[in-house]
Amino acid sequence: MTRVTIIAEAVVAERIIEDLLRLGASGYTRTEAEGRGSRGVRASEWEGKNQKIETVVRPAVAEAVFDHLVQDYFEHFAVIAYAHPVEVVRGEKYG
Amino acid sequence: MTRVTIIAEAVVAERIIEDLLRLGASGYTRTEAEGRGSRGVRASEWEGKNQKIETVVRPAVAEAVFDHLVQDYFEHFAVIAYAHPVEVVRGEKYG
Amino acid sequence: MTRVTIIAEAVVAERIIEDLLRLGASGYTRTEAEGRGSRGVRASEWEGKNQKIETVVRPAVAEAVFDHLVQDYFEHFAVIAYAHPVEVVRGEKYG
Amino acid sequence: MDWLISHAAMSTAELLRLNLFSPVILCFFLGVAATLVRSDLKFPDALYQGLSIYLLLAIGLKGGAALSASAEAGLWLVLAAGLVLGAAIPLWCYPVLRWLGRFKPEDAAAVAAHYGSVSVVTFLAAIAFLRAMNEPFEGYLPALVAVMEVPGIAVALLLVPRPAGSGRVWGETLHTVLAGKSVFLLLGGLFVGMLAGERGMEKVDAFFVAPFAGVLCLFLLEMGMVASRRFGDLRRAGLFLIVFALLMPLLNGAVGIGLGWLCDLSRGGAFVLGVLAASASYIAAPATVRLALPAASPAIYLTASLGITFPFNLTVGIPLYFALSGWLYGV
Amino acid sequence: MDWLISHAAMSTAELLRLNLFSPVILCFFLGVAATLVRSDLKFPDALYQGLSIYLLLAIGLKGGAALSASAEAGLWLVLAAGLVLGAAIPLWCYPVLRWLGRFKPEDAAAVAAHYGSVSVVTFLAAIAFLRAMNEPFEGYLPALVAVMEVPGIAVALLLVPRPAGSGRVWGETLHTVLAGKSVFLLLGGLFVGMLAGERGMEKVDAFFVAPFAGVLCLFLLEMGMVASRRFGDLRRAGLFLIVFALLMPLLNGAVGIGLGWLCDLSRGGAFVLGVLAASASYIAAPATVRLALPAASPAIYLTASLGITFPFNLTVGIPLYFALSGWLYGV
Amino acid sequence: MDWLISHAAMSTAELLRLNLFSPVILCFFLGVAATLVRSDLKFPDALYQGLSIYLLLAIGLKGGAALSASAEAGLWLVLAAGLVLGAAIPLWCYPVLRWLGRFKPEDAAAVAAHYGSVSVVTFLAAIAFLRAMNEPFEGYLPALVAVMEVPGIAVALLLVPRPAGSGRVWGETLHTVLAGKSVFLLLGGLFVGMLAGERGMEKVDAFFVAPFAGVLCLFLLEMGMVASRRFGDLRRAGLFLIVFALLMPLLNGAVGIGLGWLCDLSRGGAFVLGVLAASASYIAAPATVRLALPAASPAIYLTASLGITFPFNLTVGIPLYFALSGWLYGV
Ligand SMILES: Nc1ncnc2c1ncn2[C@@H]1O[C@H](COP(=O)(O)O)[C@@H](O)[C@H]1O
Ligand SMILES: Nc1ncnc2c1ncn2[C@@H]1O[C@H](COP(=O)(O)O)[C@@H](O)[C@H]1O
Ligand SMILES: Nc1ncnc2c1ncn2[C@@H]1O[C@H](COP(=O)(O)O)[C@@H](O)[C@H]1O
Ligand code: NA
Ligand code: NA
Ligand code: NA
Repeated sequence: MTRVTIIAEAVVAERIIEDLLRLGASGYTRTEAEGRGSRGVRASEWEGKNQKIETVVRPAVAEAVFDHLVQDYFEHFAVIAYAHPVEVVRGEKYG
Repeated sequence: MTRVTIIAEAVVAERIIEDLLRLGASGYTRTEAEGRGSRGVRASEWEGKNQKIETVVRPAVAEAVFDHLVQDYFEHFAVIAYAHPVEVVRGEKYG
Repeated sequence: MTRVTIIAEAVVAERIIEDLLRLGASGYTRTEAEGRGSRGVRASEWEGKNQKIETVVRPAVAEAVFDHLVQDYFEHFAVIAYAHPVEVVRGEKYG
Repeated sequence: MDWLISHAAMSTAELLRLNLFSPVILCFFLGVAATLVRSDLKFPDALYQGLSIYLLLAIGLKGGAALSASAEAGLWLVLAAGLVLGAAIPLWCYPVLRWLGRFKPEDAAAVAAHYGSVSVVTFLAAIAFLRAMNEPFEGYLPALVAVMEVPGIAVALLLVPRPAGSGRVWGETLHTVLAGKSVFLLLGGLFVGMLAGERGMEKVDAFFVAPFAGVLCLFLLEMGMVASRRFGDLRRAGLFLIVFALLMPLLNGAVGIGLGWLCDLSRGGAFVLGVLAASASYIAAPATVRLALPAASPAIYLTASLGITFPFNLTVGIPLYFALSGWLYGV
Repeated sequence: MDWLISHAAMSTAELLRLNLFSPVILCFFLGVAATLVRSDLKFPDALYQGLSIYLLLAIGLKGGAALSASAEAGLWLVLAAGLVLGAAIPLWCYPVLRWLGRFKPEDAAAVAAHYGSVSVVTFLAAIAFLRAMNEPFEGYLPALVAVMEVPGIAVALLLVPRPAGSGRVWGETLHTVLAGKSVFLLLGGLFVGMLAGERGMEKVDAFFVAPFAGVLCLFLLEMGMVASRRFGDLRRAGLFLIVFALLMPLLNGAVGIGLGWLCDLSRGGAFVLGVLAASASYIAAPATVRLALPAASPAIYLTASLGITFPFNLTVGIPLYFALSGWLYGV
Repeated sequence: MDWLISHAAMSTAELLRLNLFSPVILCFFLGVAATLVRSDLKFPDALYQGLSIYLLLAIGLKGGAALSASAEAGLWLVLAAGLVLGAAIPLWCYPVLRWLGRFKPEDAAAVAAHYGSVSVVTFLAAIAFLRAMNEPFEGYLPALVAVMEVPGIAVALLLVPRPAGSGRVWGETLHTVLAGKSVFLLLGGLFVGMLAGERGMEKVDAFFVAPFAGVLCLFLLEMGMVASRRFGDLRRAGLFLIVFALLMPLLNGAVGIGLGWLCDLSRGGAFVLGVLAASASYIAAPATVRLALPAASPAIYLTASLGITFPFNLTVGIPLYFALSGWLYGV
């Protein structure tokens, strides 16, 4: 399985999560984070912190997620993403 | 060394941490998280968020942790776990 | 690219982040965490929780970060660090 | 319409109206509405925690100050009665659920545990109701909450064969008796209030007494959101559970009021004992039951206690139990 | 110097002084100072959330209680006027920004959306100002905020060609009308206050009314920190944007006061309509605009609304609009 | 027993009793009890932050309003005296620790830094005590806290050979003088209170003045939990550290009271200067020392300041210093 980590400004986090589930993720885990990057665009500080979204998915789904992020979010929003393989307990449930 | 990540509903987090240390982990780090999975059982929302527990351990300990989770928690509680190898600074301290 | 994770007591977190950026990281993401380790020194509980700092960098930068942590922080402060390779979306921006 | 004086003569319908249109209950409805219109209103966890710490401590302090002013006889009798009542309630809840409702043992015991324990927020609302009615009550009632929180849970857990690892749970349950934060703040507040005395507490009344009803409004706004998130499970709950969650409080409430009367409590006191008996826990019980009976379904016990009984008691139950106590005390 | 009575005769300079030296505005400056000296003072997010929930609910409750006491005619006319005004403001803001200011369409629409919507905190400060002046106003004004929050945003978004995926945004925008937390708490508070009545609200006045001005101080301390973090962008903002953010509120404020006068509002009411028209949103609008017009630069619209117009209205605008309303009403 | 009037004639034992049974101190004990019974009671971080912001700002505002009412001569003299005293305390603490206690240089300097600085919460408790005694004091005392927070830390750090990278620490320490949040809120509150004046502050008294003592109770409940978590380290601390942490406050307190008397402070003012001198920092000092002297053991300096001196001052020290000041002022 592949673990994908996405860090996104709060305003698009809900939307990215919906997209993830649509693209085949069986679940996700989200934590609040704070950070700095190279672009620094952000709608408003008190709209909320960055969200760090993690999802464990099949490699094919990870590919699809990456493609989708590049296409829909990378241009205008503060979003980064990275992935690496993980071994999961009872992998069958991540379908 | 192996980094094990466990995401568990709040009610069992303390217990899982105790188990980790007993099975040979030298430490752990815990953050609050929110998430959705395939089962969705949870005692109560205001009992607290999910806990994301991370521990860096020897591969053998990781195995033991995985086995223990499957046996004691997977049936009734909202718990997932995954692992991957990491390179640590001064690995000797994780005994 | 390499993802480096650093867990540090609150009092040195700002300082470590400055160091990271100076050593060549293009950004970082930080979350609040709580934990236990083998040393357990900490200035004060209400100075704040541990900070978990994550940065995605070139492998050479990761090396430099590791060296720097060992030299400046490991002796007196509660700090651990580990790293592993990740695949990133549009790696070019982490220069 | 001088209801402060003439309430003795109020009909149940008038009491009901008075309760439903109090700011506290209206705020609860507002919280329900927030969920229904899917508002993005959300109480941060720290606010929820802060409000509960305040409410529990304040009610304890107030009770303690009242106690310091007048030594109240009968205290121990009433506490014992409360303890026995809490422990006894699961003894009739379990069989009803198990054989009439055909629930599996774990689920029956889990629900019984919730009804044996008490709801602190329902208690706070009952106290606010008594104050609005200018009806006096015993100062030590917060201690009653502390005493009644745990026995019902313990007895209910004894009703099912103990699963593996339950020794650990028993230790934890016992520890909850002494150290759980709601019990701790209520009892701690009582002690502080008693030691400081009415004179000492005057200095802090502007914080702990005057704003109390308003803070309770804010808290019930949040509780309205929490409770109504359970409404979605109502359809799946089945008719039996709904009927149980509406009728069992009435039975337990009547028993509590009667017992209070036997113990020579004031009318207000008997009413509060009734409310406590009628109420179902949704804080201590779910956490304990989740660990002790992991095979029981949270959807069942939370829907019953939080989704049905809690709103029922808050809106209809409280004026009903008050009317009942009036009838028993002949006012 | 009995200003409580003689304020009718106050000069604009006196009003300005009175506003600048009120604790509420001084706390705002203190927040600005915290940023300037790089203090480590920081409001935890939960505190900020808790304070806003309190302020919004409190102002709604107070308005509702006032409404219940006196049925106010003209309510619907005023709400309609507010809605139309909010929707109209972008129609003159957009061309000014687009052709005078030479902003690209997305940026012009984004800024126009902010000025079409309203700032709740500016509204709260205006109410606190009226209370300090002992100037009466209509009880339903919180409803006006609710009505004016969204139309301006919607109209401004219509002014640019719709980007892909905007259908989703429209649904979200519509939902914001009904369920956004500021609108929800203001309207919800109004309903609760009306149903509970003045009598019912008395019990919770010690929490929702007496401490209101003090809580607002604390909140403005935080707002001072937030607004001043935008000051760094001022240099890059360009002169045109700065002039726009100072003059447009004056125009919109005057139009609002005039409209209030036409609708037969009291002087205080017309002043509040003016303040709302003059104010620029920095909560609802940025979130919506960020999603609907991702190509617009947050640095532009937030600098204008939060870094310039908000502090301007708070310090200079409020006394100015009050003086203007006095002049129009001939006091 | 009309203690409000007759306190001048109170014995030290009576003062002690009065302090120990005040709600504020009882709540501190309740917090200690929470740790001892291992209650799951926990203050969310945001609540702790919110309460400190409130307390610091409120005490500053109140002081500022008092100052605006009466220009107080001697202000600068007293501030200078406080500054010098804070800077001097480490000069005798360090040798005692280093040569009598045989601590290593870093640990001796670290502890000295804590006793040279001040504890804001102890100051707040002293003010609450004066108010309960109806004893007047100078309005500008909050400024004294601000002035005394940093010099002692700076001097103590100079006593050990500077480690590498300490230049950075010095810059940070200096910045703390101006911008640390406790100093900032106290001084900021003073300014706001002075500019708004007593008249202006009246509007916000219901929030910043009336509930003050109650909020302090809540805060000390948390402080009781925090301090008692250090009790576990007491056994390892060694007898010398315990004796030091009990006697040094007495010495410093006496010096402070005497200095206040020389500066012509009121009795209440001299008492407060004594309390500040006697108190040991556990917020500014630990954070600075951790960075500047990483080789010093937090277990030593936190146990002394937070585990021993803080509870000692709060319970026994405050009435003692008050009695001492009464003796010196001949009342
Ligand atoms: N595929 C996944 N990726 C990341 N986190 C997950 C995934 N599935 C479940 N989780 C997390 O594990 C918790 C329990 O999952 P479950 O037991 O499937 O309901 C969820 O609340 C999520 O936080
Ligand atoms: N084996 C481990 N796995 C995960 N986190 C750890 C581990 N050891 C230490 N930590 C984290 O690092 C912090 C400092 O550890 P230490 O310096 O060993 O006390 C702890 O508070 C934990 O948050
Ligand atoms: N190299 C990096 N390592 C870790 N997190 C990063 C990195 N670059 C950016 N981020 C995170 O992604 C967010 C958006 O980055 P950016 O779009 O570059 O401003 C930042 O606020 C950080 O939380
Ligand atoms: Na019950
Ligand atoms: Na506007
Ligand atoms: Na000192």
